[in-house]
Amino acid sequence: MNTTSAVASESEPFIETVGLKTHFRTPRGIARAVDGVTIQIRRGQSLGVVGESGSGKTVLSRSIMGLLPRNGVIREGSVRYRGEEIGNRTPKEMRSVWGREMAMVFQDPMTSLNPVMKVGKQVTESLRLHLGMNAAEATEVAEKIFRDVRIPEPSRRLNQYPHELSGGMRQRVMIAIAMACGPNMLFADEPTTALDVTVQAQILELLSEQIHDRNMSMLLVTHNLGVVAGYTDEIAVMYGGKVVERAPTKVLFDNVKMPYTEALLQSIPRLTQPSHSRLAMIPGRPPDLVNPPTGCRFAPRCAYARDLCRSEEPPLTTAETPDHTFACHFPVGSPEYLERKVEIERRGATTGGGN
Amino acid sequence: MSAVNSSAGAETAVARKKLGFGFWLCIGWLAAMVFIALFTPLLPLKSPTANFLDSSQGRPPYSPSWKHWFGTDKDARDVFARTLYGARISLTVGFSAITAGFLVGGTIGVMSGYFRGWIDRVSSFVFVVLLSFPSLVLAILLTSLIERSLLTVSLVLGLLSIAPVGRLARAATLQYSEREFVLAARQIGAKDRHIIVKEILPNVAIPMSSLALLGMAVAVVAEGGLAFLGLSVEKGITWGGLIQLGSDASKTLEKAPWISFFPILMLFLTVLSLNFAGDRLRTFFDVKEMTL
Amino acid sequence: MVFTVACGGGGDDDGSTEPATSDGTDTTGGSAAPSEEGEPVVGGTLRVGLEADVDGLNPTASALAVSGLTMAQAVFDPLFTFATDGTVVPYLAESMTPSTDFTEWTLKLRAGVAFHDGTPFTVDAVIKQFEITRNDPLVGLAVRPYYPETDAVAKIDDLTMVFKPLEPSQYFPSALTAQLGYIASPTWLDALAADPTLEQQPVGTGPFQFDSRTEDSVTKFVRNEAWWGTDLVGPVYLDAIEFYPVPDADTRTELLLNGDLDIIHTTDTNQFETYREDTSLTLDISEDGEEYFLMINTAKAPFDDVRVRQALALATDRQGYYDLFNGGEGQLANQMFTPDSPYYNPDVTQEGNDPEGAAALVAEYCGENPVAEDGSALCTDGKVNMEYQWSGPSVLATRIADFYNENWSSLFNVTFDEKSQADHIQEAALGLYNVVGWRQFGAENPGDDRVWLECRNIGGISLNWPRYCSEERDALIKEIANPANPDERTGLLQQLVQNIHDSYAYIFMTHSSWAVVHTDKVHGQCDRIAPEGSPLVCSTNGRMYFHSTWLS
Amino acid sequence: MRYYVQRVALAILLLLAVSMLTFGALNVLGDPLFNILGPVAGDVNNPDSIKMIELAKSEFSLDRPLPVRYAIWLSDFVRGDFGVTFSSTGQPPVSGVISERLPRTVTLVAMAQLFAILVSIPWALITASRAGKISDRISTLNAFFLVAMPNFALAVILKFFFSIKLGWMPLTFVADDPLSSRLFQMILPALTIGLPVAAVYQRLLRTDIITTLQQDFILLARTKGLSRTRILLVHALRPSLFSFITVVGLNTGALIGGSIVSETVFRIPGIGSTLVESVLRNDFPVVLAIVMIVASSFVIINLLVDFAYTLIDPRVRR
Repeated sequence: MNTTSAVASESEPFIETVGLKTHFRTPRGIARAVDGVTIQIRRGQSLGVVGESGSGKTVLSRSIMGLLPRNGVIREGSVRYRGEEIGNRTPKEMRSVWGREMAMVFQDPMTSLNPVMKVGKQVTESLRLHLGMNAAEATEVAEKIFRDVRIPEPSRRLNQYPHELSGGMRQRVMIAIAMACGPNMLFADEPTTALDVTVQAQILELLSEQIHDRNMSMLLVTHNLGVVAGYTDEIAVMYGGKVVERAPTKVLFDNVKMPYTEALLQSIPRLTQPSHSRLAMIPGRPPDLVNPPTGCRFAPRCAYARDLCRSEEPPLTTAETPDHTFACHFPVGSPEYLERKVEIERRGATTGGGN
Repeated sequence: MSAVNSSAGAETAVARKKLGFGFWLCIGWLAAMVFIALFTPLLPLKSPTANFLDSSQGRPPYSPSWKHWFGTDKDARDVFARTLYGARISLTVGFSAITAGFLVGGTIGVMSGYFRGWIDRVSSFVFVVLLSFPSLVLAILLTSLIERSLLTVSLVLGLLSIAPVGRLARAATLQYSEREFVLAARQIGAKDRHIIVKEILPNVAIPMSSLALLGMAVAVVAEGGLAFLGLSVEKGITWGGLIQLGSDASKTLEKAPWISFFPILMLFLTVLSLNFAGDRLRTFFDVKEMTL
Repeated sequence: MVFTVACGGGGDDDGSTEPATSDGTDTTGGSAAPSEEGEPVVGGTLRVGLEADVDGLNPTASALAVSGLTMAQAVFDPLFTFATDGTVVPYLAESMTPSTDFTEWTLKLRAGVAFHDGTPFTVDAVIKQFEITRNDPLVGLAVRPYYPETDAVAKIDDLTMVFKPLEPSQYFPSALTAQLGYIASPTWLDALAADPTLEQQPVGTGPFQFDSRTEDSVTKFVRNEAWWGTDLVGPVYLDAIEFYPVPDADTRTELLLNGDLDIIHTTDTNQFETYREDTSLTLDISEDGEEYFLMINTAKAPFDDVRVRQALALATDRQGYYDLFNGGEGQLANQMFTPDSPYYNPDVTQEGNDPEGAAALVAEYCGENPVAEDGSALCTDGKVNMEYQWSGPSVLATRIADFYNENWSSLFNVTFDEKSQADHIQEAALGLYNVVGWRQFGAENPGDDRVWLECRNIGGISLNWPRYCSEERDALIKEIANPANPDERTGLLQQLVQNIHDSYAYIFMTHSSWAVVHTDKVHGQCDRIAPEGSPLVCSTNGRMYFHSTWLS
Repeated sequence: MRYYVQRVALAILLLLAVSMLTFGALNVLGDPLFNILGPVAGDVNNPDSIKMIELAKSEFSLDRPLPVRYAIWLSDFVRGDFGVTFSSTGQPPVSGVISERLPRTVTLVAMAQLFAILVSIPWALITASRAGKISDRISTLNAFFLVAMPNFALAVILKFFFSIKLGWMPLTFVADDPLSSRLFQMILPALTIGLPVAAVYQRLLRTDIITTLQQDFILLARTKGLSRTRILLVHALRPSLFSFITVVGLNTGALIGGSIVSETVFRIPGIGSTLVESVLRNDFPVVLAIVMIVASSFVIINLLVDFAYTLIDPRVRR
């Protein structure tokens, strides 16, 4: 595997989607939760998928992993894992992959851990299933993993129930569960939102450290650009079921193209700011996925939108900066953008100092 | 099918707001039963007590024939006539029992739910006491102490339904007495009686009424059970009694199953209809599961 | 079928004075001669299904019904018993000879007989038994005529004694063929006085002796190896007998067919066909044992008025009853005798099926707006208020009640009163009833039925259940018993029948039929003989005898 | 700990109330004298009877005020002395009858409960995992029929087909048979009681499992690559059992009610059938004893169920 991965990491992507579409049948009509998304993650690399709730990021991760129910769902496009098409596999076929190859860390450890099962068992059961260990071996390994994810006095914890652990501990347990069988692909779905700020950092540290040690690839889903900033190699910003901007993390932060991404950036809570200072919130609601607005889906909420935006959907264009693509008619820095920006600032001044 | 499925609390949001064909079928059957119960004496039926001995046929019981559609029992009495007459007591008891239960239990429940305090504590305890007898046992205990007339048996079964109904009414009332419109009414100093009658009752009545049918089913079955044990209305013709008469000796059951099976069929269809219709109503009004 | 227990309840349960009866049908209905059955085999346990359990097996106090008598007959021996020809022959007694005027009877006991507990069987045992029995409130009533308070008996020697009955009666021996004739061990009777629970563990002289007993479940007797009868009437073949009380006739039949029981008795005529169909079963019916009738309390309003009693009789559809509940078995009864009896009175027929007549009488009675002592009205809207009592719970009894209600409801407001058997009998004895279903009469010696009829048996507790007293009747009874005029007896009995009928205290329904049914494993039921050799009956109104029984 | 104490206290309070109710009912509405003397009690014109009546009154302290009698009776009752009842042989102790028949009823009810649980759990698991599919809907319909079939009718039907027509099951219960065959004879009676209850259990458990299956931790379990069956049995079942257990407890009452009917139909001499007979015979002492035993065991069972709760749901442990 190492040889292949060595190759893989350089050349072709470890996991990729091409024009992936996931649509739900609802009483109101078809909801385009994921609408033609193409992404790649190379071996050992991590991709942050960022967007407001309802942008389709969670659905994206789940449909890549093939966790979505079959009935009531329309899937198109392909999902390739190590060059193999897995998009059309049945859950039964996926079982060998789940846990062994791919694992997922969920948002809320309280509801995601079985409340009436000792956490130890929740870790060992997949060990015994996939690696055919006996109880003793499995417990041993579990204990080791607990140590890895820095759970103090692991042997005792193993015999505790989720409700006996703190939120952070639970999340560590969940990571332990995910890591148990040494998967190569980790999906982390808002792994820190349910935790309080102090713990968030620790967990993220832990995650990135783990994938680095184990040379895993990760898809980190979050609504908070700040979270991905330090911990992912690449970022894909999603809006209305589409990827609207995509770039290596550093590049993106230095050189935002999409006004939406810019807005997200402004909504990051910064430790430098006094906590009470209001964040710049994006006005308006995320788009209706059943009948989305024509043209650019962000246009209705975009301060820089013009008639073109509302009539014509912007193509995915490549920026001058490396590996940087975005979908916007009048990206940040373009003359139209600047012109509008001046107007906004002037209006802000007249109305008395803005915020 | 959709009716059945949603009636089982299955999760199709679509079927929820329709009562469905099954519901109306049941209502139809129940209507027929009520009609029979009301007008049996006027119907062109054989006497339910006369002995139709027929030496040409040998000894009764006679099997179903053109003359006796449901056959006759050991005493050559017409099972068809008796079965229809049976609907009378069974339904009357069922109906009056649940009515009594709803009047008394409902009132107590609403009171304790609205006023709380000692009324609530006392009544709740009484309910618990009543519920700590298995209902059939309590029914037997009470019927053993009284002249078993139509009225008394109904009352006994009514008493049984007080506790469960009361608890429900209380719970429902609790919900509403905290709602804005009630609080508001209190703010402006409306009289309690006024609030209960104008604000609470209308809201509590709907879910409760949807449970009346289920309650009646329980009462009908209970009456049947008592009758089967010979503890229902004395000298009365009831389904339970008929079934018992046809099944007390396995020889009778073997030679003349019709004596007990026709009443069983009627009873079953009636209870089924009550349950089904009641359940549909409940899902229709979206009322929580209850145990009567 | 609890019903049998119920009315049997009435008739039988005061079995204390119920003498054995029998007639040809016993032997004809009985099983064949031993030769056909092959050689008797010793051993085996016989499982007997009885219609009821007994309170106790104490001849001096227990109310022995058919079931009780059947059990008692196994542990005790009666002083006398009936031969198939109807004559009374000595059994445990050696002989009993009357004085010429029948005022004294000299009883000779069999020598060398001992009770199960070793106590020798002597005159003292007999005397003790009669003393104790006389003091019993109920059974005592039956003994007193034969065993007055004072100077009742004279002891000659250990095996000879003289009885001095209240009045001359030729029927004394036949009165000693059942409960009064079962002699219990005096030692046991003494112990009994101290500890009543011993009632459950009888000690007699019989072919079997008590082994174990669980009330309402099973009673077990084992062979009495030292039985006096072995060399006189033949050995006891069975190792043991187990008596199972099974009140429900259908269940009893089922158990017999499943082979869980070997022999049962029943009065449920509906079952007779089933038995006949099954070739592996042997059926033995006593056709004219007791009569089944409705019994009326003449001492209690409204039935203290003869018109009301007549009305009830007229309102009753006897034929309908017969068709429904006898269905071809047995026959309708007009009186206490069957037509083939020499004492049958052809002029006496039981009225019935006359609603108009009944209506007229009721109208007349209620016209007078009668009231009870407590002031309550005896009629309500033109109908007489009455109570019909039976012993239950029993489905058949309830069906019968429904039937009567259907007959009577146009003229009577009938209240149903279902009582347990024990209460049923007690209330009858205490006169706390209006109308009950009952079974009784049909004594082999009609004179023995006198206890039900005489004025002197009316009191707080009565054996004259209807509490109907008539000097004329008492006189007749005396005459019948009087040995002086044997040839007038038939005439006198026919007059008695007339007198009973005119009292309207009984509405005769049917001559009830008792059946004893056993599987083809059971033999020798009818191979019984008396010590002096005369053949004995196979069964008596459902009472069974087992000393000659053997299992193949 | 406090929780346990409170629950026990409530239970005791409950038992007291129940006993007062029963005792009061039977002594105020019934005639205790009759239960001791039988008809003699009503025979007030007869000196002998009057003597007996006086005797009985003092012997059984019927002349004392009701509360005193209640106290006496209660203290006897807790010591297992259920008083005496009238019978023509005298006054046999009620406890005799009870001790002979109670075990049968207990066996029967336990058997029925066992059937109900054993049937309902797999039934619920299967239907829940196929929720909405045809098989599920059909079984729901069946459950509906079962619930609508009164147990006395069901008893008759089962008896007709399995005992009479097919002859698979024995018709009668023989108290003196060896245990094994007695248990066999109890199968049909137990099914009579258990099946409708099983349907109730299934309906409830099915809904709860469906809810559980929508939980996040089930999704997590799936991402572990566990098989459908393992997820159902190991992850979904236990968390769904809470309300199930309560209902199982509450239904013991229904089961006891059922046993009354079933014992009567299949002629099993248990306390259920005895209760009915005693009622028909106005044998109040026996009725009183049985009702009290049933009610108290019902209360106690529910108490135990509450405690069992704490065992299976770690979250409510104290």
